[in-house]
Parts: sequence; structure tokens; C-alpha cells
Amino acid sequence: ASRGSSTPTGTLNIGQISNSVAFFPLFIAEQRGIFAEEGVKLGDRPRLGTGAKVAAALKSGSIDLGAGVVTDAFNLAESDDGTRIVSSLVSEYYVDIIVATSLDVPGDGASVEDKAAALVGKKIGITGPGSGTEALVKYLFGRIGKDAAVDATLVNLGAAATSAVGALKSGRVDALAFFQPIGQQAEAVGAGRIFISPARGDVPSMRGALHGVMFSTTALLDKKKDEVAAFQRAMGKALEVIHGDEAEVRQLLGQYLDKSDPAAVDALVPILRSEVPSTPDVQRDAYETAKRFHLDSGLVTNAPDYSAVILG
Amino acid sequence: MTEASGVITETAGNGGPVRVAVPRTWWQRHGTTTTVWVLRLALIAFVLVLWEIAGERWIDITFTSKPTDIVTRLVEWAADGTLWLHSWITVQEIVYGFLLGAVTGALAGFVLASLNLLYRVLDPFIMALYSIPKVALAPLFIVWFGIGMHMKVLLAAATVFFLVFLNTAAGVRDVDRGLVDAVRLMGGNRWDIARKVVLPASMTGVLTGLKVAIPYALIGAVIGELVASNRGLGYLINDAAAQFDTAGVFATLVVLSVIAAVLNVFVGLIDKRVNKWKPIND
Amino acid sequence: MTEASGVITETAGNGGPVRVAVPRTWWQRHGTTTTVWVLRLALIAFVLVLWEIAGERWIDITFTSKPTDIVTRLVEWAADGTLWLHSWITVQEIVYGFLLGAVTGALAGFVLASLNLLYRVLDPFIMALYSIPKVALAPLFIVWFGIGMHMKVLLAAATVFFLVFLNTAAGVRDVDRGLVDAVRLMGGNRWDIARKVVLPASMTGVLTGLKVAIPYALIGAVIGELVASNRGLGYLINDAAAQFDTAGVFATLVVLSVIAAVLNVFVGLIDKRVNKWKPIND
Amino acid sequence: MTATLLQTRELTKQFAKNDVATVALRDFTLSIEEGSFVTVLGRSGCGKSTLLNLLAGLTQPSKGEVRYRDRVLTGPDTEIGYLTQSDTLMPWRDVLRNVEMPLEIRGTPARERRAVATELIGRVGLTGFEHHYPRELSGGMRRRTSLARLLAGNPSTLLMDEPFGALDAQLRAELQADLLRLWHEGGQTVVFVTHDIEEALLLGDRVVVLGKIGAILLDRPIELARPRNADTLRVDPEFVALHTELAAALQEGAR
Amino acid sequence: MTATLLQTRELTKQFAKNDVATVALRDFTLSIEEGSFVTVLGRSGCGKSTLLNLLAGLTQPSKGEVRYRDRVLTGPDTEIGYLTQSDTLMPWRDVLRNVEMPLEIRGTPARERRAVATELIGRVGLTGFEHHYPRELSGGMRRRTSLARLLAGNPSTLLMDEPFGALDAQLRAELQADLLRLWHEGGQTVVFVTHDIEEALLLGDRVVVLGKIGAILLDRPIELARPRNADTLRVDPEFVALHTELAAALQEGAR
Ligand SMILES: Nc1ncnc2c1ncn2[C@@H]1O[C@H](COP(=O)(O)OP(=O)(O)OP(=O)(O)O)[C@@H](O)[C@H]1O
Ligand SMILES: Nc1ncnc2c1ncn2[C@@H]1O[C@H](COP(=O)(O)OP(=O)(O)OP(=O)(O)O)[C@@H](O)[C@H]1O
Ligand SMILES: O=C([O-])O
Ligand SMILES: [Mg+2]
Ligand SMILES: [Mg+2]
Repeated sequence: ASRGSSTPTGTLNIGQISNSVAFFPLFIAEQRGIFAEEGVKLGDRPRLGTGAKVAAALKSGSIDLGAGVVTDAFNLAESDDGTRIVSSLVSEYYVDIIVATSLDVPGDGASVEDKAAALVGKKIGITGPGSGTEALVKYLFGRIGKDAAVDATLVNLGAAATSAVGALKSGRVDALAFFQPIGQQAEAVGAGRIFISPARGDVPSMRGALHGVMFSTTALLDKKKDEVAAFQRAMGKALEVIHGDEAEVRQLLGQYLDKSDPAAVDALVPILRSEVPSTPDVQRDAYETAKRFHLDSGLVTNAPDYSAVILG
Repeated sequence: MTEASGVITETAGNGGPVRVAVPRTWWQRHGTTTTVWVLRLALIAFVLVLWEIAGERWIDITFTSKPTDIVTRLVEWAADGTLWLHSWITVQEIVYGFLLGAVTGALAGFVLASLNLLYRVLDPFIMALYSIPKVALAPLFIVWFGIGMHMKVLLAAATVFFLVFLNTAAGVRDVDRGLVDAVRLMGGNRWDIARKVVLPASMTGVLTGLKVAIPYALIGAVIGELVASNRGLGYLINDAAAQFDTAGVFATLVVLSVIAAVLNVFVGLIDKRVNKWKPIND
Repeated sequence: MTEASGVITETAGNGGPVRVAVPRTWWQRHGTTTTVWVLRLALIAFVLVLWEIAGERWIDITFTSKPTDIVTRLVEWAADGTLWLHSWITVQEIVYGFLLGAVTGALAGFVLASLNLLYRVLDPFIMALYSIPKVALAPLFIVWFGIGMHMKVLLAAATVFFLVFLNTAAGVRDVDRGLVDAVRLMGGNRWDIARKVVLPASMTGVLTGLKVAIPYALIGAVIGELVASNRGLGYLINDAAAQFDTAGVFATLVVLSVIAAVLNVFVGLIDKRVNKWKPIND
Repeated sequence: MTATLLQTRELTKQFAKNDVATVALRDFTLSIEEGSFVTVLGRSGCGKSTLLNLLAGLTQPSKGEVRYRDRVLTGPDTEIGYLTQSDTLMPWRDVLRNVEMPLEIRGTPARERRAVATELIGRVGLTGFEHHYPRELSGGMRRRTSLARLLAGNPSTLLMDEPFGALDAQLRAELQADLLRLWHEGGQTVVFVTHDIEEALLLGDRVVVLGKIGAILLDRPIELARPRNADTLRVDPEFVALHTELAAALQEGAR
Repeated sequence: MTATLLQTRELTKQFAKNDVATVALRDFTLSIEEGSFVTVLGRSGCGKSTLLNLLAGLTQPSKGEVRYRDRVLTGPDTEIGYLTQSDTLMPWRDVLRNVEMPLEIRGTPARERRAVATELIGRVGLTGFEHHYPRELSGGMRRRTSLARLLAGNPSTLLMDEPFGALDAQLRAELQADLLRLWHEGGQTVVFVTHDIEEALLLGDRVVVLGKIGAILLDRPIELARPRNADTLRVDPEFVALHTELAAALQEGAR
């Protein structure tokens, strides 16, 4: 029942969940004129806040591509088997557990199980139910035989950094499970520190999981074959830039996160370079790691096969 | 028109007015109310059937769900207790928020409307505060009031306050001078004037304020739950939305609508009571 | 009291009433307005200074920012054009949403309030619809109305509609029967009654509706921009909040408050115009 | 001059409240000739205003009917002008615009209605007060504005509920004379409620005295010669006899 | 009986609107003795109600002052009762609760105020209408309710603005008699505005005729013997002379 694209030929409308670091490549491609070079124009780029709204926008045909996390694509696939993942933008799980500075927890060297055990009985802020942030907490608790719904108090704080850091700093929650760069921002203002970071390698089983993606549906993609191909080439060039000169990346990221604390931006550059893949094409092992994590953590009950969902 | 009647029986004596008993049939007594309810039910039925059919044939139920799915979800939730747990929490927040906002709003309205200069000075600031989207202040609310029930009650009260305040103030400023003077002549002080003239005379304003504020008590509480919560109907909406469970979202909205309707009935009862002196519209 | 005057000069002839010129000094003419503005400015200054000092000494400005930072941000945005671009978009949404909602709301209020049975039947449904938190319906709004300006205008209009509708309906139902009858006696039809009696008599209700609706036109537009946006003040708030830029959030709120105050002045002017027959409160 | 213009048949009006109704008027039957000037007297609360409301088509009878020119009256009619007992000036319109109102509704051009209204305002002695709002007028001035508004509608039947009660003797005499002149020239039909026996006799060519719930205690023609002058009339034996008769009828109604 | 109770000095009231003011009363000076019954006559719009508003302390003079018991009056005083020209009954209270209101404000216990109110309602002939709301009353009945409310306050000074204008002759006579009895027994001071010369002469022991903007055209004692009876008075030569004198004064004011 999806409507076709409503945008003119040569143009792509992209709906993003947020301005998170995962979508830095889009910024680079735009900033450097890469899209123009490849012959595609970006139309509207609404920030939609949640996966449900990205899905709604895709279904209504007001956007051609959704920029979100793989969870959103899995959710969409449940109601639309034409769902396709177009590109891979981040292949690390970029959600961190951040604890209040005052919280008594094991040091950095401790095992992930010990660290997870330190969170039992605590109030943990997440973005919302059914989100990737909740999934990480559930997954970590699952590994030590606990149930996050019972053995901790999960508090939904929405996606705004101010709410999250505010709740942590004012002691309303003991810890946060939040996406980058909230951890870096919390550290920059001294509200807390990053405690468990899958992207840093703290959770070996989640290593290299596909996370930030561009996705869409065949109803839309069929009409925009050339544009999507051009988009994909542009992403390739943008990812090259991120893996290129570090100073240049620092400068671009500073522009992207123009209002953020410079210390947080500094901290982010090396992390970004390590979690961004070298090619926008979705790698099978990254996909499978992500799929396994989603099913294990109960984030989704079904996930399509690699071959069914990958565009190509 | 209820004047037409059958047998006319004199009941009053000589000195007093002439009164007659007008025994009314059941239908004369309850006819309108019955008609109203029948029409309401018919409307509900019509909308539900149309929705169900549309959901099956013409529209994509991914985003609109359909009545049978919603009912199924409600029955499920009623059975496993989810419904009662979350509704109870939200109802508490709504009621406390509504009461807090309505009482402070009505008081502020009465006081400020009679202090003309102060009202004029503060008016733009009140409007400016009122215009701030509460969601934008959510972080501040969390920092100041925490993530518990207090925060949601205050968020609900904040919206209710403004609506009741502005409506009350408008009502108060419209009170007939003649009636106020009558009480002054009887030696009434400010308090007598407020209680015996301004309050009854501005009841239309106050009640309109209460009526338009009901939905905002709900919206305020739910927004609070969307922002910082793990319980309540706002949480249920959030949870269902994240899981693409449209039936769940709509089931929660149905519960919210029912709560609103019940509160509306309460305000309607107050309205009937205080306005019984007014002519019935015909 | 402006009656006291110096030289009394007769101005009217024999047949008419006795009128005298009462030349007023500048202060008698503009004194109150000046006082009001001075007090307002003093209040603003007081709050800003207190905020600044508190921000430096007592409270954590991470969440409240402080006036100087906010001004700095505003100056920056004004210089690079950000401010004008986003404000302009939001202002358009607000104005269209407000007009659309106010006109439809006032019309519906006039029509439904005079159709008593229909009003009673529909009232609970209207209240139920009104009580649904718009954010919960965001996906539906996107599917139905897209992500463009239409969606935001409709979201703003939806809230304004209810407030204006309910206030207008309350005002209309409170109109003096005697005045309506007077127009019926003159041979006036429904339309004459609506225009020449109900409209002027229910002006307090309508204007209160407009006044309480202003903030919701803003909130509606901003919520729409939070739902799906890459432009507008809602987007600015979102962007600033996501990057933990409290000064940016507050700077946007200041802009919103200014817009609300300006719209409020407009409604105030209408108020003054249509209510010039009323006694001035003293 | 002898055609029946207004006719009531077993007219009953009662105001219901729950299961009890207050009877204001019961089984009231009366015929009013076209062109006649009927004055109505009656004690406070006997149903005079209720009757006029029914004759004007403003309220519907509980029983019986009002016929106007032999058709059942179901609502107000522009031919029938009604000066109600209580004030119904629009508070948001000044004197001029209040008086213009019936013409405005009729669609009369602005210039013409201004001229007519200004003339009428002069006639009721309010020249100079055109731009006063009702709340800026004295009680008697408001009454006169209502009268001017009534006349602006140029109705052929006039229902008047104590129109001159709030006016001083001088002004009352002037306006009475004015009304009589109008009636005499225009052939209007007038139903005039008053509390003043003298006024009833001075104006009417028929007087109806009502008792409790509109019982007709007296209904007789007044054949005093016109023009009638208050000062000379007061010593006229026919007038004195009539005065006594009416006063007696009213007194009877008190029991 | 000869102490001055109410006194006005160069009392002026004008209503300003932008740069022009309408003068309602100018340089009005009058003294009213304690215990006297002063009737005030004057053409419509001459400033009678404006004067009473000032005497009641409801409005502040533009110039001059009102002294009550030798103190400047700055606001209403419970000793001064005022029956205003227009209706100020609370529409949301029934007759009984409207009449009880002054007692309620004074803090009289519920039983007592019910008794007093019921008695007064009987006196104005409204027994049986205790539970009617004002809108369910006739014009005259509303007026009587206001009167009962005034008396419930038991004021020692009564300001009355055309209290009996809307009542029938019979009822008016009864209430006039009632008022005179009350005055005779209680020693109240009464200022009574009326349009009816006969009523002025029947009631007052002093009559003041006002002209434009409150100019005093005539101020004289009425020394007709009490009790005065309307019917016998009408043929009393002293009464007729007074009537002519007042009528002439009023006529003068018209010019
Ligand atoms: N809306 C109403 N509800 C109940 N009773 C009413 C209503 N209107 C009038 N009445 C009653 O009807 C009776 C007649 O009232 P009406 O106004 O016709 O009297 P009236 O003859 O005009 O008296 P007045 O000379 O005092 O104006 C009164 O007893 C009054 O209480
Ligand atoms: N609020 C006001 N604004 C302007 N003019 C007013 C106001 N109130 C009264 N007036 C004017 O003052 C004058 C006197 O009015 P007032 O009511 O005292 O007359 P009155 O003698 O009581 O007349 P009536 O016998 O008709 O009641 C009138 O010309 C009136 O227009
Ligand atoms: O957020 C709202 O108040 O609708
Ligand atoms: Mg009457
Ligand atoms: Mg007067």
C-alpha cells in the first residue's frame, strides 16, 4: 500500500532519525560537493526522531531514503517485505553505557560481565522502549542471567542530549545507555564517564555489528535506481574522506557538530574513524552480527535474511 | 417545548401564584437525553464500521490499525493487568495536575483580574511563558523535579494553569458593574464581592477554562511520561510506537479518550449545577 | 479618574447635552501606558540580572544557560542569517495555522452552539479528539500530510481549532435572549442574528479563545517541526538540544516568546476595537 | 376599520419547571380590530407582558393560538413592532446605530437610514446624544431610544409595554401626543400596556382590564371625544366615572 | 429632627470620554435634614440618578463633596440604602436568597435572615414566588424584590430612584402607605426620585425640582396634613396649587 516517491527525478529526499554521528558521511558529501559530482541532488532532509516516523515518511513517499539504525530497517521489514538496506554507514554498535562520576563501579580493566553486574538495581536512562539503547542494557543483563525489566529501573528520557545529561548530572538516574556523542558530551561537562562501549571493543560478541544504515523500500527504489547508485558512489567517497587526513576530519566534524563542546568532538574523531566502514556496501558478517544481537536481546522477533534485505 | 400538557390541576392556594402540576411521560422527561445517547452510539457504530471496512479494503492499516485489532489489544491488556497499572498511574497524574492547575489558575485569575495595572504589566510575560512548548523544557523539568510523578503532575498543571487563568480573568473582567455595586451598597467587602458576585457571574468563563483544560491535563501528563518514565499511558504509547504496534498506540488513545470523556462529564455536572438558574435553550 | 479638570468651557448649544472640553496633559493621556511599560521593562531587567547572577554563583548553568550567553547566541544567529531563515518559516506556519484554526473554530462554534442537539451529541467526541496528544499521532500526520509545511500548519490549526471552538460555543450559548429576540422582531434572519447580536455579544468568548489559542499555534507548529523538520524554530531547538547547547535552546525559546507577544498585541488591538463600548475598568 | 387584525383563542401560557408549571395566562380570548387603539391595564404579574410576547410571536403558546390577519402567528412579523418592558438596546451600538438597526436589517441604504434615524432621535428629544452608548444614557433616555428604534421599523401594529412609565410628565405628554398623531395619520393598530388609568383613558378607544392570569375583568370602549386634553379631561364627569370604574375593576382583580 | 444628615457642596459630575466630557450635574449644593422625606422631581436626563449615585457613595464626584453625618463620604455606607433605577438582582439567586443577601453579608444567622426575608417578601406581595429566579418574574415583581432587599438591609437613610414607577395604582398605593408607615415609625431619612407630581406631593415633606444638569428650580416644604389620602387630596385647593406650581417649574426646566 506504499505510495511511490513524490520527489522529482535526479533528487533524493532523505529522512534522518537525528543528526547523530552516523550520518556524518551525508554531511561530508554535501559539504564537499560530492553529491553534485555524482549527479544527484538532495531535497528535503527532515529530522524525524524515531524509526516509526521514518517508516511513515517512506510509506507516504515524502522521502526516498531513510537514515537510521538497522533496528528501524528490521521493524519496517515486519510490515513491508520490500524493505531494503541500501548502505552501511557505521559498523559498530555506537551506543555506550555512561555512569555518573559518583557511582562506585569496577575499573576499565574489569570484564564486561562484572561491569554489567555493577548496573544491577540501578536507574538507567534510555531513549525509549524498543530502542537500541534499551536493547544494549537487556543484552548485557542477559549475559549475566538478569532481566533488565526486573533487575533495574529503565527510564525513558527521549533523544535529547540535554535531558539525558541533565538526568545524569542531577542524579535522577545512575547511568545512561545512549548513542554517541552523549557519552563524550557527558564526559566533557563532567557529568559522567563512558563505562561500557561496544564500539571501543568492550563487548566482544558485538564487534563489527552493522548499525548505522540507509534503508528504503522497493516501491521507492525502483523509480530512483540511478539516483541511488549515484548516492552510493557518493557515500563511498565520503567514507574515504573519514579514513583520510585526521586534521581534516576533525575540522569537518567540528562543523557538523558546531554547537558541541570541542572536547567532545576531539574525543569523537578517533572513535569515528574506527567504526566507519571503508565501503558503503553492506558486509555479510556485519549484518549477521547485528541480526544475532537483535534476536538475542529481543529487540526484534524476526529479522530477514541477508540476501532478502540487501539491495544489490 | 414542554408546556403542552394534558390534565391541568390547580395546586396553589389563593394568595400565591397559580401553579399546575404537569405530569410528564417518561419520554417527555428523558426523551432528549435518550435521543442524544442513541445518536452518539449510532455515530460511534458508524465510525467503527467504516473504519473496519476501510481498514480491510482501502487503507493501509499499518498506521491506522482497525477497530477489531484495537479491541483485541485492549482485551489482552485488561486481562494481563497492563491496562489497569498504566491507566491508574496516568489518571493520578491527570487528576492531581488538573486540580493543582485549576485551583491555582482560578485563584490567580480572580486576583489578577481585579488588579488591573498588575494584570496589564504581567500579561505579556504570562503569554510568553505560556507559549513555550513544554517538551522543550522537559530537560529542565527533569533536572528540577526528577523523573517521578511530581514532574508529570507539574507538567500537566502548568498547562491547565494558563487555560484556567486566562478564561477566569476574561470572565471576571466581564462582570456587570451594577451587581458589584449592589454588594458594595450592602456593605460587602472585596471577599464578599468575589464570592457572591464575581464567582457566580464569571462561572461561564471559569467552566470554559476547566473544560478546555481537561485535554491538556491529559496531554501534559502523557508528554511527561513520554519524556521521563517507565510507567503510564504515555509509556505505553511510546512502547507500542517503537514496536510498530499501531493497534497498541490506538488502544492507548482510546483509554485516554475515555478518561477525557469521564472528566468532561464531571465538568458538565458542575456546569449544570451552577447554571441551573439560566433559561434552558430551546 | 480623569474628570477633574481645570478651565471648563461650554461647547454644546442649547438643544443638545452639555459638553465641556477637558484638555488633558500628556501624562493624563499616556500616564498609565507609560507606567505599564516602565514596570514591564523593570521586571525584565530584574529577572535578567537575577538570572545572570544566579547563573554565575548559585545554579548550574548547564541546564539553564544565562542571559549573556543567550544574547551572544542570538547575535550570532542574527548575523549569519540562521535566525531569520528559521523564524520566517515558523512564523508562516503559525500564522497560517492560527488563521485556519481560528476561522474554522469560530465558525464551527457559532454553528454548533445554535444547533443544541447536535452540539450535545458531538461534544464528547470533540473532547475525546481534542484530548489525544498530537505527538502520538505524528506518524499518521506524516502519512496523511507529508513532512512539509502543510503538516505543521495542520498540526497548529488542529489545536487552535478546539480552543477557539469551545470558547466561541460557550460565548454563544451565553448570549442574552432579549437581544436575539429584538433582532427577530426586526425581521432579522439567522444570519442577521449571528452577525448583529451573537458575534458582538460573544466577543469576550471569541477573543479569549483567540488569546489562549495563540500559544498553541506556536506549540503546534514547533511540535510539527520536532516531528519532522529540517527548518524552523522547532528544528533549531531539536538541533541545539541534541548537541547539548542550552544557550541555543533558550535563544530559540526567546524568539518564540517574542512571536507570541507580538501576536498577543494583535489580539489585544482587536479586543480594544470591539470592546470600545465597554466601561473602562477603574 | 372594522376588520379583525389580531385574535387570540383560548390562549394559555405556562412556564414549566420540572413537574410544576407557573400559569401566566389562561384561556385568553380577545379580538382586536384593525386601526384600533387598545389600552391594557392590570396588576403587576397578571400576565400583560406574557400576552404581548405571544401577540408579537416571540414565544409560543402552551395552548390556543394567536391569529394575525387571519393566519396563525408562528413567529415574529416585521409588520408587528414591539416595545418590550425591559431594555433590549444593543450595548455595543451607539444611539444612532441602535435606531438604524431595523432599517439596516431591511437593507435600507446608509444615507436614508441615517436621515430617518436622526429625525426620530430628534422626535424623542435625544439630539446631541447620537453617539452615546446605552450605558451612557439615563433610564428615560434609554427608553426613548427604544421607542425611536421601534418607530424606525415603521410597523403597522404597535405593541407597547409601559413605554412611558419611566418618563417625566412633560415628556410623557409630548410623546403621547406624538403617538396619537402618528396613529391618527397612519392608521396603525396599537396595543398599549400601562399602569396609569389616566393614560389608558387619555389614549385608548378601548380599554381592557386584566385580572389574575389574564382574566378579562372589563373590556369597554372609551368614547371620550378626541383630541383629549389631560387638564380639561380631569374634570370631565364621563372621565371621572370611567376612572372610578376602571379603578374598581383593578381593585377587584386584587382579590 | 433638625440635624443635617446629608450635605452636598458644589457637587459636579462629568463623564469624560477622550477630550470631551458630558456634564451630568454641576455645582449642586443641598442639605438634607435627618428624618426628612425629600422627593425629587426632574426631567429625564437632568441628573437625578447621577445625584443619587453620588449620595450613595457609589461614584466619586468630579468636583465638590458629599458629607454624611458631617464626614466626607468616600464610599458606600451600610447605613445608606439605595434602590437604583435599574435592576441589580443577582440572576443566579432566587427571590428569597436575593432578599436575604444584605443579611447574609452582615452575618445574620440563617434562621433569622430567612424569617426576615419571608416577612418582607410577604409585605411586597410576592409570597409564593420565593423560589423564582429573577428572570421568572414580571417587571413589577422584580422591582418589588429589589425593594424587599433594600428593606432587609434596614438602612437609616433610603435613597430611592423611581421605586414605584413600574407598579399598578393599587399596589403602588399599598407600598406608598407601607413606606410612609416605616418612615413614621423608624425615623428614617428618605430621598425619593419620582416622575409623578402627585406621588411627590403625597409622600414628601419637602420637594426639590431639578432642571438641566441639576439646577435647583424649586425647593419647598410641603405642609399638607398627614395622613394624606390621594382621593381627598386631589380636590384639596392647597394640593392643586402645589401641583400647578411644580408642573410650572418642571415646564420651565424643559426650556
Ligand atoms: N420564564 C418564566 N418562568 C416562570 N414564570 C414566569 C416566567 N415569565 C413570567 N412568569 C410568571 O408569569 C406571570 C406573569 O408575568 P408577566 O411578566 O406577564 O406579568 P405582567 O403582567 O407583565 O406584570 P408587570 O406589570 O409587573 O410587568 C408572573 O407570575 C411571572 O412570575
Ligand atoms: N456613564 C456615562 N457617560 C456619559 N454620560 C452619562 C453617563 N451616565 C449618565 N450620563 C449622562 O448624564 C446625564 C444625567 O443622567 P441621569 O441618569 O442622572 O439622568 P436622570 O435624571 O436619572 O434621568 P431619568 O429620569 O431618565 O432616569 C444624562 O445626560 C446622561 O446622558
Ligand atoms: O504539546 C502540546 O501541548 O500539545
Ligand atoms: Mg410586564
Ligand atoms: Mg435616572
